[in-house]
Amino acid sequence: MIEIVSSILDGLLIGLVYGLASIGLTLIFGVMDVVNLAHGAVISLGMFSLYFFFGAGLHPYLALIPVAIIGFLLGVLIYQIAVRRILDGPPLMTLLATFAVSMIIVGIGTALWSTSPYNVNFKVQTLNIFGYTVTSARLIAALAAVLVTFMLYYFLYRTTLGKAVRAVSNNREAAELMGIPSQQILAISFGIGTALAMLSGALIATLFPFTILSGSIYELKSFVASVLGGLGNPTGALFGGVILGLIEGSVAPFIAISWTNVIEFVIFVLILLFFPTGLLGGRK
Amino acid sequence: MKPAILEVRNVTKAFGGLIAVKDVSLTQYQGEILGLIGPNGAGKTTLFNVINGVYKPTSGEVIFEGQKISGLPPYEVVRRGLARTHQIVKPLNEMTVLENVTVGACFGPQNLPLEAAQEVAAEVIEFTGLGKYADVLAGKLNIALKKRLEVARALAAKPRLLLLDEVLAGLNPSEVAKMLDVIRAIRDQGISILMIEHIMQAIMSLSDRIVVLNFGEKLAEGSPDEVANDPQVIEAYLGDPEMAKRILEEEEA
Amino acid sequence: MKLLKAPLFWLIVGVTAIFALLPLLSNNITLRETLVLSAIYIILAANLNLMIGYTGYVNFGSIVFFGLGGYLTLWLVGSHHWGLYSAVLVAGVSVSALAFLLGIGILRLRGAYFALATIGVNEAVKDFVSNFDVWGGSEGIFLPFTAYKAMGGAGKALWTVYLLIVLVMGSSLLLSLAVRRSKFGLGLFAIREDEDAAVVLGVKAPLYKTLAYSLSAFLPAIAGGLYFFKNGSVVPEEAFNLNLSIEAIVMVMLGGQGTVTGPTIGAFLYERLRGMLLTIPGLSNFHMVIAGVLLLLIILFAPGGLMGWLYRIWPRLRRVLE
Amino acid sequence: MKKLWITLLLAAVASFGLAQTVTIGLTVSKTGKYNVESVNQLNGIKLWQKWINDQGGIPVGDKKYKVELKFYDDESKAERVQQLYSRLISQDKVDFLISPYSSGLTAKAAVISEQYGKIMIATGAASDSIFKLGYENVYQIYTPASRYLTATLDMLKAADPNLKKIAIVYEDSKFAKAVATAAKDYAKKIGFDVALFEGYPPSTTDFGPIINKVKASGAEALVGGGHYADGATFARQLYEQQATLKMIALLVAPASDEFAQLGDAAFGVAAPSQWEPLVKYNPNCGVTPEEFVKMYEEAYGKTPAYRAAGGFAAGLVLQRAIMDAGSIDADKVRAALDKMDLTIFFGKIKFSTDPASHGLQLGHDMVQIQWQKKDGELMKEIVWPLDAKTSDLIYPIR
Repeated sequence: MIEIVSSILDGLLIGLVYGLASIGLTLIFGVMDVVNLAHGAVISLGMFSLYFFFGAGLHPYLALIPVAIIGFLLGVLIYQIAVRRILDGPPLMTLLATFAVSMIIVGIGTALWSTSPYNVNFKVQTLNIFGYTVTSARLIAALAAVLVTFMLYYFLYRTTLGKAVRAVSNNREAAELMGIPSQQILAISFGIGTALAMLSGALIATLFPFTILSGSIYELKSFVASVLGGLGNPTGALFGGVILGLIEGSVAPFIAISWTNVIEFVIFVLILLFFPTGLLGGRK
Repeated sequence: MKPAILEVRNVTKAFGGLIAVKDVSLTQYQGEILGLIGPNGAGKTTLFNVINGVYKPTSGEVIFEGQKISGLPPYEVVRRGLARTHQIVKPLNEMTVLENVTVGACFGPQNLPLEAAQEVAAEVIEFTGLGKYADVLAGKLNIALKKRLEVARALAAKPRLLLLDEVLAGLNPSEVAKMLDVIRAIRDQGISILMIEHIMQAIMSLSDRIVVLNFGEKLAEGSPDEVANDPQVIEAYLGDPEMAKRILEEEEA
Repeated sequence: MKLLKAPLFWLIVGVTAIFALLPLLSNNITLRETLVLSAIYIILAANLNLMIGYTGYVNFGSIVFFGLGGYLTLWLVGSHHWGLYSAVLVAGVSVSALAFLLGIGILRLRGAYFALATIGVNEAVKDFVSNFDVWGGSEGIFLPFTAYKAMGGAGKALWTVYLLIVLVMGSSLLLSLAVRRSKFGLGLFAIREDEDAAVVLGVKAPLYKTLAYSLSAFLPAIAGGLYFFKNGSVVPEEAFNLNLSIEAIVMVMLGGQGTVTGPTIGAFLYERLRGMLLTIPGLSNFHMVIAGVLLLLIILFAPGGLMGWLYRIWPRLRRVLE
Repeated sequence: MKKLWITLLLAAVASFGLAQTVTIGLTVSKTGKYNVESVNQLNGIKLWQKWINDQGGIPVGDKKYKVELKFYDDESKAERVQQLYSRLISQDKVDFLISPYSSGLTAKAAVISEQYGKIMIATGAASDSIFKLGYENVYQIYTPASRYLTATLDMLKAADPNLKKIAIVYEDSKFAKAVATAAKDYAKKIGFDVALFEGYPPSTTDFGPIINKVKASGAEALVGGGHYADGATFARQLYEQQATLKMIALLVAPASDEFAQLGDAAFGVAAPSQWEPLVKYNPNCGVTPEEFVKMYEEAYGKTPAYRAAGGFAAGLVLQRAIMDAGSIDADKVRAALDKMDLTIFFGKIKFSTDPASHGLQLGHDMVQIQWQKKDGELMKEIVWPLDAKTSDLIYPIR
């Protein structure tokens, strides 16, 4: 029994981190209808950024701040170079363009850092809560994910800029008529989405070893979580991440671990087919 | 009186709580041009979408040549002999005009093989005056030609009933005149036409009868003269300032 | 047959013959092994083009057909002692039928949703096969050497398999040409341009899309069967390699989506380019980067790919090469 | 004039007779995922080449054959391997082959080598299945997967005859699954209760769910693992999540020197290894382990890992077979390999001659290592077999 509870608890904690990863993806989709296939590569970059800041002597949790800033700038850059020109073309084009960006990032990463695993080595405490073993890193990562989500919400609903983002997301033409500079808002949104992906990568790096390819695993999980919560719906994405974590945690004690992925992807395809707007209802 | 080709029986279409078309019934007889008018948002295009199968009616049914067609997907409806054009043109941009029209001929009620369809398409292109654009990519045409392409594509299916959704909108007077010639020629081939139009003069002169929709409901039905003098209709249009202005302008002209 | 009058028909026959005869006449096995890769890439790209280029649906997981074909073939040959010919045919037909059923479901999705679902399908199948003990789970299937002996020894068997792969390549190209010139193809193009308009014009889009999806599975499944037979083994990571799927998209885009010759030229160029980049010291680590930059440049500045660009500056070429 | 030609011709023939060569072909993964392992293996092979050529070549009767190596980069990719082995055989006309690194690539190469009847010495390939397909020309140097963990289980049995429940947790990949399946059968045979037998996907980084299951199963010892990355992570998380196990033995990862980076999490973790620099075999042919290590350190400036040793061993075995055959004729060399029963610096070498598993390695055994602390420093010690050990097994570890 205690194993089942701790399994579910682990699932919940990791699910919040999945949720954070998928918010970045779903935000970009919500604002500009672009499925960002560079998401995984950016998550990997987040992992490596944390590694290098940590290596330079920064405390890993403090390093999250520069990681987010780099992520934002990178996102704006990706938007300007690869996305802006083709935003109004067929969806295939933005899919392939962001995929090309992913190939470039992963390619450079592989050349620089190979595909061997890296580790952020810092002392992790093991906490015993009512007999359940939880590492401090997991707990902090989950809390950080929740905190960042709250900050995003504050931004979207309480600041002028955030409201502009939501206006462009609802109807770009109407927003432009109201004098909102949509190109800037789109670039900022892509920047925020990318920053969130980098942050989630950085948090994952405090938990697990990683390679430049690791991001793709979390990219797939982000797809699943976003679709569960409804593509384009940030609350839904966090919720989807938690559901995903809970599925992983709660099925693990009963079936072979290697079947979890099969279950996840089957759920993913089924949700797409039968609830294309997600369990919570998507943007449209 | 000729037999009915199309009967719309008590059709209602709701989107969630919003009722776009409410309990509308109308009958079109073979060979006639039936006009469908009404202010913006009256539910005209929605009704077209119900008739040709893009939407399923929430209640009621659509009978075409004695058979129920409501609930069938659009491609089945075309195959029964009912073609339509779109208010917002939908050219197949990266295909030539000939290819566009061939699609219409190929997948219509006659279900022609490709080569026969190409011949039909060539004829229809000549008929609609698109002859010299046959090899131009549809996306490169101007709006007037795109509208004509819409008509040509629908016509290539050799339908027995043609639904025209604002084919005159956005055209200059000489283009309007050309299009009117085309529509008359179509009628002369014995094809029944149900058309939505905002240009009052044109629809008044073309239609045998007119049905007026307002807020999703049928407001009036009758000959152009009867409808034009119906106080309810005038009031409805006065509620729509833009339309009222347009009517006034046309009367001045 | 009107097809026989098309210059491209004879060009395809000619290219296929060159692929078959060049290594055969010179008895050059190294050349054969080089060309077999090009042929496989061409098969994958040409059939993927039926979906991406003709129908306008981006299939990120096209490799799942190739992998399943390989698995079915090796399972039938290895565990049930079938002959290679009947095994690949059955693999092709079954995978195609499976794609049809799958297509009925996932082709209700459009745009990005469809693309995501195809990734999901590939990953789900890969993880399923990794756990499926009948097919050896993660250990895969290894072919006993007797399977080659039944075909007159490994030396002869590999030649036969090579010629069959070239045949499948030729068939893929002819299929692309035939579909392009058919009523079916016209319907697909209409769907690609505007699915709603196509439906209103009478194109049975749900059926047509599903048929295209199913058709695009048939020859890759056979090619997968032949390729993994040649390799002597099949394991999940090689069979359902999502990267190869995506490289196939790059090939289609490079050559020009929606054209008959484009994907072939794209596949051939991509294979050569990759080989070249790998042999240049200092660049070998960057071949992914260069492929990515190339893809990005095509998308941003020449979305019609090489053939699209050529047709624009020289429209007459379209009549010949299609 | 005519005389001059004849003289030249004679000279050419003479020089040809003096400097005979035997060419050995292989592919190396200079790029791609097997890069590090494969290049290590090549270093071993090159060292053997230098060693034997320094002695004038392989002595066959009264002649000596100089060894020439011909190799290409296979990019760690299956599709390149067949292309390149075909080239080696048909264009470069090599006399013998050595396999690429890894079982997967070796299986592809074997299809080609077999069709030409070329002998291929397989090193860096521990799979059993390649040798059960009816191949007649492939010979394995490594201990096969089916015997990877059997000695580990023997060691556990000897350390704690009362222990019953063990967990076998493996990476769900070809190699590790084969090892684990064989280990399960053997564990049951010698009286263990396998309380948990489960695979995890190769890309796993979060072992939380698995560790929960290990705890729930009540197992007191754990064997399994897969490759380096997953094994290292698994060991770290077992430590962080306080799994109380009396013994942990993982494949591959702990055998690597980098494993020491795990710090306390590495302590006590054991692993089977194909070979270790400190082993004390008494070879009846070629070099001793000490001589090999010294030569390698002189040539490359670092201590050889087992892959390099496997490379050297592959060359040595081929050399010995040619010497025994007294010829480089394929049939005679094949007969010599079939008869071979040697101890070299790498351990025992003997091949199966049963047609159902021809070429499978029967002689070579794994050694067991364990990470122990000497003066606060983590050290890799050999703890099994007892006659080769450098230290006693620490048991239980937690």
